[in-house]
Amino acid sequence: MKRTVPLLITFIVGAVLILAEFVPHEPFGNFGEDFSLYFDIIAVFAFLLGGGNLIRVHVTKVQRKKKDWPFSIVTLVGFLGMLAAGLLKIGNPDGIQGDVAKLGSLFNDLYMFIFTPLQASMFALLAFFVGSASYRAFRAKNLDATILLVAAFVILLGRTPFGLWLTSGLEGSLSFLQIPNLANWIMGVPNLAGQRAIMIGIALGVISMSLRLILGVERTYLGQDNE
Amino acid sequence: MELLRSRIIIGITLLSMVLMFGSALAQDADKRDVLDSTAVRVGTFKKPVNLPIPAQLDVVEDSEGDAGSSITVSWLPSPDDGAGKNNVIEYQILRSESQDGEYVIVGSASRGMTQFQDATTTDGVTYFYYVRTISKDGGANSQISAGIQSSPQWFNTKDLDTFIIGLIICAAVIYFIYHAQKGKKFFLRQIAGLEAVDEAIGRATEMGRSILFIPGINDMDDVQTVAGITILGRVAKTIAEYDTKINMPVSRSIVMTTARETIKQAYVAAGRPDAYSDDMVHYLTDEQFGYVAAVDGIMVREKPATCFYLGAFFAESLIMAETGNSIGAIQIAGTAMPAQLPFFVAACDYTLIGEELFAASAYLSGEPKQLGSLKGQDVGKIIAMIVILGLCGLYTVASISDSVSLLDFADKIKGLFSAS
Amino acid sequence: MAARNIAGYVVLALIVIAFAISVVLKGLLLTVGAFLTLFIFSFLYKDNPYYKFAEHLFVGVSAAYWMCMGFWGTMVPNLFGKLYPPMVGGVLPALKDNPAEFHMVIPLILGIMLLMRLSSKAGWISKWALAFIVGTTAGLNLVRYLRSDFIQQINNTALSLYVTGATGFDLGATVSNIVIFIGVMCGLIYFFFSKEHKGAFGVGARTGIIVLMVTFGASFGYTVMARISLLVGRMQFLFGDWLGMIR
Amino acid sequence: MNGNGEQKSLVERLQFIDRRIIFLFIAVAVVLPLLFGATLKEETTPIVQELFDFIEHLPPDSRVLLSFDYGPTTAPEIQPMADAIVRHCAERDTRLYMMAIWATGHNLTGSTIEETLKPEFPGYVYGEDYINLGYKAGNQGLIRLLFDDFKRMYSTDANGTAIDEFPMMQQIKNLKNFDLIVSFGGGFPGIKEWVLYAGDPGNIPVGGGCTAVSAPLLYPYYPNQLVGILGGAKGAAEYENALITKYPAYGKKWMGGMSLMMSQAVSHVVIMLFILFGNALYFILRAQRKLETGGGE
Repeated sequence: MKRTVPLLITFIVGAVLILAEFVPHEPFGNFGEDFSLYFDIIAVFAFLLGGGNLIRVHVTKVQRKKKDWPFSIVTLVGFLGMLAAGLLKIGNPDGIQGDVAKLGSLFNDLYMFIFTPLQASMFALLAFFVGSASYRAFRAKNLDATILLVAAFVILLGRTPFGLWLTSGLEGSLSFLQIPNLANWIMGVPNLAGQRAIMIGIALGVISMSLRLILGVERTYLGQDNE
Repeated sequence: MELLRSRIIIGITLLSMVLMFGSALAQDADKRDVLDSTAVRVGTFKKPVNLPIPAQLDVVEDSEGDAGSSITVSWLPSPDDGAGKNNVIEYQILRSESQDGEYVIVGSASRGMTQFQDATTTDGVTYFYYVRTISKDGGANSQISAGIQSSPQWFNTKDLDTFIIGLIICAAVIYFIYHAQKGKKFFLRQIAGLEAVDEAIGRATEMGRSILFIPGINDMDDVQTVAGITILGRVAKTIAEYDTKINMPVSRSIVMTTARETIKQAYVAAGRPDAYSDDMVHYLTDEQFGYVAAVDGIMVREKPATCFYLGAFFAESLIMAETGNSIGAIQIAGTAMPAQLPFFVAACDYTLIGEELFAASAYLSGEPKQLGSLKGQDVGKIIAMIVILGLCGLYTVASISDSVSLLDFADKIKGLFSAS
Repeated sequence: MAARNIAGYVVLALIVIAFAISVVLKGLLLTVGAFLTLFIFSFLYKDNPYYKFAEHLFVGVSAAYWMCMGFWGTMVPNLFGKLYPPMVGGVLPALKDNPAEFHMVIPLILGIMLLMRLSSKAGWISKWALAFIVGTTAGLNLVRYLRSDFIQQINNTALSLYVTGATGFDLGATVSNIVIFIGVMCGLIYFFFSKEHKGAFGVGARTGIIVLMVTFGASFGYTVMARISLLVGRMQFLFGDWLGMIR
Repeated sequence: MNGNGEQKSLVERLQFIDRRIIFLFIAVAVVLPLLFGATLKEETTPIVQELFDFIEHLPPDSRVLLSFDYGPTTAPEIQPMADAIVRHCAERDTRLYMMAIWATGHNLTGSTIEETLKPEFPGYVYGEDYINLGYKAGNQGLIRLLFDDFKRMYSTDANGTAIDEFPMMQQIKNLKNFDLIVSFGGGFPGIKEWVLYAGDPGNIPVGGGCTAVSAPLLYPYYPNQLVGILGGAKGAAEYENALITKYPAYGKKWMGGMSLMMSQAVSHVVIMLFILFGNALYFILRAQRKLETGGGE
């Protein structure tokens, strides 16, 4: 029961959605639509689940006074504060009927001046790591890595004016060797070919994995309990 | 019992697909009748002074293979389109529910276009259409079409090609899974990096240091995470035998439960269930950067001898691979995220590229159904290669011999392999 | 230890003073944004309490953000609003008179099942919802990947290996098409699993891996570009919006 | 380690240099050009020009769907694209339907309207010429749904007004009613999903602006499945260049993408030097080790 029902659900939902791709007539066309709608709503429940997990983990940390527990309070305050501002639409110019992220509402302010700088700065840290990785980790260890680094070099140079300055002497029939042109060629030709081969391979992988999931051959996602 | 059920499922799937195919053919025949009886072809108009020569209505019909609510209007372009003094600006499509009723604009198409899909119709209502050709001097109308209704179809005939190709690939996968389950052995090539797995674990054992295993940051509904966990099963078997330490921080709670069960099974199979501990796998946080920061800390403090990164990775791939490199660990990575592959290839010792990750999981799991489906995927690749080879050949010959009929033929074949 | 504590308090005091000055000059919101940015960047020096503060705040705020957006954007109009329209009348008057759609009970039940994962006893029932999610993804993915990433990519690769333009034979385009053709074919050969990479097949696979390496090089270059852009954006915020030093 | 043990060689010390020094280099390379406010001359590449030309040739009142599928993290790259394309569409008098499949995109839709569309095009009327539809959850599932029935998900606009009250929504039944879909995509879901779930099945023109990270992955879709792609800050700068060339009234001061390019160029050079230098150290060390172990392995 604990395994059969989920397998059956996966099979029916998957098969109906595939049918819906080819049968536009009711009820199949509508099934496709309805299931997508259900999926969207369940996705929101997944956010709730994430929130629930978060509260559980951090409350436990505070209760047991684990390492760095005061910071868990920061997490909880941030979470509950943002949640209240959003759910109750505090300070919304249009009251409870207004758009949740209306300009001037507390929710929007928190978003603009807490969420945005935090998220953007986190990603900006990566620029520094790219720097240190290029100094310490990216080595021309073998032929493959060397080709990779040379291609990366041409692209990087081609996206700056220096590439043009370096090779502007190559004119006429040799102009295709100018670094910006070379960079565009790499993007449009070998890069495209490689991406396409990867894409076709992954598509086949996804197709066969989806088929195995629908047919219940692959069931790792259900875990191994109650075997 | 198990086998019987999968056979029934396979049977039902194949049967339903055959039925759909049949209905598609029937639908196609139907379609042709409709086209002949309701399609409208209209004669030329006299050209008024200063106005553009109007476009002629070509075919007005119910849009093919949809859920209704749509009529397709197509026309032959005005001779003034793209040439002549009265250069056409656009075409407007007008509609009414009675032949001499009031016509309203339902849409427009830029010059050069010859088709418009009116997706705002109600099924069962009769509509009349005409096309107005607009130039800077004004508009000229085509003749009015005959009455037409939209209706839903039972099969999307436009997708017949997708359907058949999908059927072949799915059938190949099912066929090979079935035969693999019956015990047939298939050849599978070596995958670079896989041989290194045991060596890497051995090295960690000798040095008395731990192994770090990262299954990506997506949940169990991502195919790549599933592949990572399958590989974990094989890795866990070896560490259970060698008694190597493993540390596996994860960012999803379901991944945590699944990984714990997987490692536990390996220890039970090795006959040392008491050596297993739940602490081997621990949940950190769902948040991407919080997770990376914590993993980074673990790496610097514990200095694992070997790091595995197998699953779905995003921006964090770079940070992990760089830190791993700086502590001198052997790194084995694998992901189907094309944007992250370069960093792994440049900074790790071995990298499983894209589909190789899935292949590796099949390879290491040794499960026949997994190996069989790999063979089925190869059938897909053969189809792709043959079609590409054939089409490129046709186009090349057509281009060298400058033959228009050959080019048309090639275009027709190419049209069979088209997404829309 | 004591000296370190004192140094810590001095830093804290300096930050508080700078924060206060900034609030007076630039307003509270901009100051908060700027200081949080600096806290995150402080990680580059070393892990420290200010970074930890910012990181933990981020975890909480982002979780709540997604929940609020999902609640007001999807849950209210598309679940409650469809299930029992009068219920959301106070918030979305526009939907009040719509007919109820009772089949929307299904996602509600599945959603609640998903939440059962929080319970250790009834956790197994969340797998029903997971099964629905997996089934939907599998069903949608199968046809979509087949169509766009398989069939259409084959279609896109149908090229003439001898290109003539207005002025006759076009060498550049011909070479490009041949490289694409060989690249895709050899890439596929590389991903071929049920045949040994030996002989001519091995040469193909080797060519394939070289094409893949060029591809990765291109991705690499573009990723570096992207990361730098984000940093530039942050620096524009710090030096432009906050400190007013740009332009 | 070095054979002599006690004293590390200069090369070794350089190779294991404190990474904070590297970080400092990057920071300086980014900040200095910003402070000097230097800009670079751009040239528009075909892949960008084609999207520009497509929009340029849209008849007035064409229906353009703009999907804001990015967040604040990628805004430095993508916001200039959104601004440039909104300006261009408004110049062409097209109708703008703005939505988001990223929760974070919703706020950015709002700020694009408030900061670009409203001040620069006061003639644009809400509900007639443009509309903000807001965010819905569901990723690719949402697109799938809109493909069949637009108003099922979007029964109201972002402000909660019933969708049928807007004149510009009356012609919209599903995604096929749009003349062009533009996704400003910061990742997943983004442009690729719009191609997979809308462009390909419905034969609807799709174009987009994306981060430089995802640009190489989208090239295989161009030109058959994508009208054009703006990749990263460079793509934005190129589109701005095309816009200025056609509509010189836009001075460079409006252009967010172009202002990034100088810092970008200098940082690229610094990173390339790092790679060269790091590899040089690596090869020197390797040669030294070979000498010490008596050469050959």
